Amino acid sequence: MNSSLLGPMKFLGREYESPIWAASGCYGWYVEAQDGEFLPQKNLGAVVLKGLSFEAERGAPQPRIWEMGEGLGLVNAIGLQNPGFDKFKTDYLNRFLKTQKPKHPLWLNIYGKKTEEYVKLIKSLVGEIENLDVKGSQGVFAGFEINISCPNVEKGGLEFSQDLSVLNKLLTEIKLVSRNWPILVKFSAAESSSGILEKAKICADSGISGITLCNTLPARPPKGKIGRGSGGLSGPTLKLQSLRLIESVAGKCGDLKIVACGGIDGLEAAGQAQSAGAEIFQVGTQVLRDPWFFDRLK
Amino acid sequence: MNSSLLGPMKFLGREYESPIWAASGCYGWYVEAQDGEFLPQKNLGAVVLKGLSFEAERGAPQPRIWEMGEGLGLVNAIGLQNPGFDKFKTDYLNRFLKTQKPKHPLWLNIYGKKTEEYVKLIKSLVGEIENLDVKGSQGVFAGFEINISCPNVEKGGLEFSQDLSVLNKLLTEIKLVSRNWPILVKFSAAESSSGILEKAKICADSGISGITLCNTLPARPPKGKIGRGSGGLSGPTLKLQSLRLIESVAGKCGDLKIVACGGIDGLEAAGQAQSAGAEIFQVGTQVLRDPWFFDRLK
Amino acid sequence: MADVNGNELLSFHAKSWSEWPGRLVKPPRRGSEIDFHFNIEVPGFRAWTPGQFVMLRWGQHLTGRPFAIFEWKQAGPNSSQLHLLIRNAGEGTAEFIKNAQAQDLVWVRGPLGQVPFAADLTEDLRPWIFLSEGARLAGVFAMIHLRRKLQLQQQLPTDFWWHTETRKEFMDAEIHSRAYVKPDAIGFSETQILIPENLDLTKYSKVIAVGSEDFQNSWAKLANQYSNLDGNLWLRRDAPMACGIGLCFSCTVETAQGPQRSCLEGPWFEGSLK
Amino acid sequence: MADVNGNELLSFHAKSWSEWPGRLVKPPRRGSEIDFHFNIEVPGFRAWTPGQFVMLRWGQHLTGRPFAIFEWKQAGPNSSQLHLLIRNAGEGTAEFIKNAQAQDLVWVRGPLGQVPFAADLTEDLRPWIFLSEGARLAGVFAMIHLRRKLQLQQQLPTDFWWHTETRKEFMDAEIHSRAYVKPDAIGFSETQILIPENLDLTKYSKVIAVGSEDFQNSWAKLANQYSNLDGNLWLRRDAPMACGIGLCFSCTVETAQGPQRSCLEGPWFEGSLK
Ligand SMILES: Cc1cc2nc3c(=O)[nH]c(=O)nc-3n(C[C@H](O)[C@H](O)[C@H](O)COP(=O)(O)OP(=O)(O)OC[C@H]3O[C@@H](n4cnc5c(N)ncnc54)[C@H](O)[C@@H]3O)c2cc1C
Ligand SMILES: Cc1cc2nc3c(=O)[nH]c(=O)nc-3n(C[C@H](O)[C@H](O)[C@H](O)COP(=O)(O)OP(=O)(O)OC[C@H]3O[C@@H](n4cnc5c(N)ncnc54)[C@H](O)[C@@H]3O)c2cc1C
Ligand SMILES: Cc1cc2nc3c(=O)[nH]c(=O)nc-3n(C[C@H](O)[C@H](O)[C@H](O)COP(=O)(O)O)c2cc1C
Ligand SMILES: Cc1cc2nc3c(=O)[nH]c(=O)nc-3n(C[C@H](O)[C@H](O)[C@H](O)COP(=O)(O)O)c2cc1C
Ligand code: FES
Ligand code: FES
Repeated sequence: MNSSLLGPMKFLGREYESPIWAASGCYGWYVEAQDGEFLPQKNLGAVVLKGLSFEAERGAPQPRIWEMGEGLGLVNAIGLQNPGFDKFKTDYLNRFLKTQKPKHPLWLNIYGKKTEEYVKLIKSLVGEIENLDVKGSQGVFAGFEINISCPNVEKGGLEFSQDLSVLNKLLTEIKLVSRNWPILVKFSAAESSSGILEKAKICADSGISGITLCNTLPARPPKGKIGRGSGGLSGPTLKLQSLRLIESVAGKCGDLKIVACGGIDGLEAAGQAQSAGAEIFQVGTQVLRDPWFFDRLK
Repeated sequence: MNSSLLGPMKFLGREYESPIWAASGCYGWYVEAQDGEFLPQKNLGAVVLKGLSFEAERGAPQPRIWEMGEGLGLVNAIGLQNPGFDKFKTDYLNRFLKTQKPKHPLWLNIYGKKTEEYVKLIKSLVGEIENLDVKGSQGVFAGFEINISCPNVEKGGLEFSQDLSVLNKLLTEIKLVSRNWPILVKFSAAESSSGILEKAKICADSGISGITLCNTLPARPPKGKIGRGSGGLSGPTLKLQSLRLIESVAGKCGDLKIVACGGIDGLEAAGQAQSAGAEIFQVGTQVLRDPWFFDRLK
Repeated sequence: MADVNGNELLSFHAKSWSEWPGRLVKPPRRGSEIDFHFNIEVPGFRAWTPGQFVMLRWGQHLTGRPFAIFEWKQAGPNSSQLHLLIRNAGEGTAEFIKNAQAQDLVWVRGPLGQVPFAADLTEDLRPWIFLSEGARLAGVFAMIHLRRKLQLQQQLPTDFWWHTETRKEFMDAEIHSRAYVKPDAIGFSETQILIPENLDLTKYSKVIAVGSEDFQNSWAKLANQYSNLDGNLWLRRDAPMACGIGLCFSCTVETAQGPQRSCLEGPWFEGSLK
Repeated sequence: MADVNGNELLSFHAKSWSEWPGRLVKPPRRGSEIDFHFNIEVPGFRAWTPGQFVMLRWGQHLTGRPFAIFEWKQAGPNSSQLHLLIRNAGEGTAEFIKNAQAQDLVWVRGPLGQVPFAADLTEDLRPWIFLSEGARLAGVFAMIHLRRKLQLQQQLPTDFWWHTETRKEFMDAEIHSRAYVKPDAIGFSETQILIPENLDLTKYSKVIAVGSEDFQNSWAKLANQYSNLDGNLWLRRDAPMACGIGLCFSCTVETAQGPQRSCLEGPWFEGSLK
């Protein structure tokens, strides 16, 4: 089963060289790899770019990472640092579309502090991209991944994912402006097994293409280890959360696709996520550990 | 700070030899220790007995435990196996109250599938105990810890902790029958940081004495590793969940006490939980690893 | 009870256990393709009963793993040598077998478990038969060894049926294991559980079996047809264990007496499998 | 650029890095009470610049840790010797220093980071001053070493100010580290950052500093009073790193140019600390 997992495949109407992708936040803005030593990589199906918001975000204070024990997990609070739409357009988007086409399909990871920020950003991006890029399977961009584990300033900081009606409204509005681009919704590892099923159904009903299971698990390391106080746990332990969430929804939401993410560190782990019901396997922490991870797979 | 943590202390009106306790499910029914090799133990403040329900429960199919990696964490699905009230009374309660008094204060950990089951069980236990035991600081039993991370059959399996009005009702009814016995409410590691604060306030408003943060984190190991499919993750990684939850409520709920639980494996970890705002430190997985844990502390 | 060297070895009512930091005396020695012989120096000793086990914890693991005591000899007032036979059965044992070095630290908790028929081991003069499969030989070896040794002085007739997957596995095994197996009492099969044809169980007063669920089921089915074996069929019921001392209820198995902890009430249970 | 033995050592426009499984040549050798010298055999080599660093990953760790390249010499077509000076700074380094054995596997990713003033290192004939604190000496040592060596042939005046907590720490250090420190250019203090009195910074064309935030702040404050140092004050801005190659934004520091990744845009930044 494992070896059949590698190799070209189709997902949401597009060909990918492999179902194994780089997860958001762990492959920078892709240009680091373009400029650096480690492209092309075999077996890298696509790259999800770092989280982008409409306004620039300076991110969290240092220290931003803390490794728990030896290999237990990594806690990060990067604080979603990003250049915002305008600078993203000049620094990256134009480069990708005009001068230096990426070797891999890119997904855009999106977040906001209010529903209208998500909407404005997606609308702006779709506009820019459709202006300059071929649409469809040869295009630079493949779709949007929506990070909904963000504090909603209109709801006193409660995450978008935690209020069903807020979630419903957000997804409906995103669908309205996203002109049939594939949309993945990315959920937190902290979703309960019953909660995720309910929310996955909302996704399916809103015409969302798939869900990414999962983002990091909220965690608070001992005092002083993380500048912001608390952060998100990634790495080995997250595998059990990802598998739990995948199994909770697999086969119960029509043709809603499932993208696994969390603790994947090789083909064995990807195979387990596949048996549970996932089609795509995103790799985060393991790429930081071993940037040639994809190339080394076999 | 660490060494000052050990030693006699007062909690909810009772003296304890130490603030370090054995967590529910990891010290059996106490008689195993009474019959076995490892009592008395120094530094053991109290023992929370295994989860008890009104009706007997056979528990989950084998395998019931799986260790993730080397030291990452332990997943268990014991399925809350217990003898039920009647047999608990003959096998354990009478023994403790009549023939073989425990060397340590015992807490009773309670769960049910319906609100009325919790209520019936607590009422029956309070009746039995007040009949036979001295009340107050010399009694065998010190209080009740309410496990609310259980599927509620009246709500289609949603956990008691997940619906605020169900929780409110449960706690109110428990208070009505518990005749001023100290009550701790034990929450899942999966509670969100905002959610736990809301729920802790409900506890405080209902006259609950304290909350235990936290129970295991729902997790699904690879297929076949756990008979029931999914289970609860305990051990090292849980420390970050426990700290996160403690910090989310500390100082914000009047005099609601905080009991730390999750990944505590020594005085350093207990000290971190103390700085975060906890007064009592329960130890689970580490006791299975090293039954003489308490005795070895220094 | 003393062994050939006069060491006081066995107490049949051993109820006490302890835990020590042991050291591997040497790297594991290969028994068969997949079974390895571990020799551990333990800074202490407790009287034990054949059929009991220890929990062994090594490396970063959170919990120990249960292994039958193959042999445990006192070597001095505060030292003993513990022998185990460990099969490469999963990630933990595989890694242990591969990397274990002389002087490595291993935590030993034991002896654990009840052997309700232990007193009869040296007192019941009627024939017994022991059945085991693969590395689970370790679970009955100490008992067979004892009865064989005493047979030199008394009448303690003892048969042993050993099921291995391949003839090679059998030939690779320790010489003293093979010595106890009669030529007709060894089964090889990778695909099915072999029960010797025409085996007459009426002559045995006890059947002691340890093996996979399949193996034990096959024998239990057979044994249940013999009324002389009522109350005399003993099975070791294995389950993954975390504590080994009754605290966690990880190891509950269904028995004729209802759910029981294999580590505390067991691991030996009378009667048919549930 | 060649070293004394004629090895081609330095390329000042090194942009390429790689990753290799290295092996410790010997257990770490104690430099001072808390600093240890690591010698790693790397199955490959890349041209590097003094001031660059490597990410080193050992044991079960998920991520590497950054360490300045103290020295890196090619030994053959596919082998080189990498020297690092590592301080016991936290759990990871403490454990590494304690348990590291000859032949242990360590992953080496490097050389990493930009050294914008690297070309001037051998071309700027005006006096420079290097400042460092404790083990961070490693971060400037390769540069000092280079300028000192070339000073034998040319005019490359180089002063070095080293702050250690105790005189013992200083005396314990490698002899060649001490050799570069003038008697009046060493500060000892456990409690405060020492800046030599009457130090005249007008004579320097560059100040290169690496130390704690406090240490760097003290020097930046001083340097900012000298107009000759505008654009010529370089600080290494340390932050915990996970990837070392710009992927994760763990290492962002505030600079005059806004938030920048220490590993990719840095670690050397011009100007005052933010
Ligand atoms: C009383 C008793 C005595 C034993 N004596 C021996 C012995 O002498 N020699 C020997 O080689 N083995 C013996 N075993 C089996 C041995 O304990 C397991 O093979 C070992 O624990 C597997 O560890 P692992 O880390 O390799 O497995 P893991 O990789 O952790 O687990 C592999 C899988 O096997 C399951 N598992 C683990 N232990 C058991 C078990 N006991 N029963 C069923 N499934 C299990 C786990 O749930 C896991 O999913 C005994 C078991 C028991 C209960
Ligand atoms: C470019 C660069 C070059 C370096 N060169 C050297 C060198 O040559 N010799 C040397 O001994 N050390 C050097 N360091 C520092 C070294 O990387 C840290 O001491 C080391 O990573 C600590 O690892 P640990 O596992 O012991 O710490 P941990 O126990 O993991 O962490 C201890 C604490 O220190 C924090 N921490 C980790 N790294 C840093 C850091 N770089 N800055 C601030 N806080 C940190 C962590 O967040 C953590 O909370 C350098 C750092 C950088 C950024
Ligand atoms: C340093 C770091 C930065 C991350 N940034 C983002 C982000 O910007 N957006 C997002 O949706 N997820 C982000 N994540 C989460 C990962 O994409 C992934 O969901 C998570 O790390 C679990 O996968 P892993 O265990 O393979 O790392 C980040 C993770 C890490 C470690
Ligand atoms: C084997 C096992 C059984 C448990 N049984 C119970 C239980 O019956 N009731 C309960 O509230 N918590 C139970 N728990 C949870 C523990 O009490 C504790 O909350 C959790 O394990 C986290 O602490 P730790 O990391 O120290 O183990 C159990 C945990 C384990 C490992
Ligand atoms: S292993 Fe813990 S009760 Fe048996
Ligand atoms: S360490 Fe990852 S970006 Fe700098």
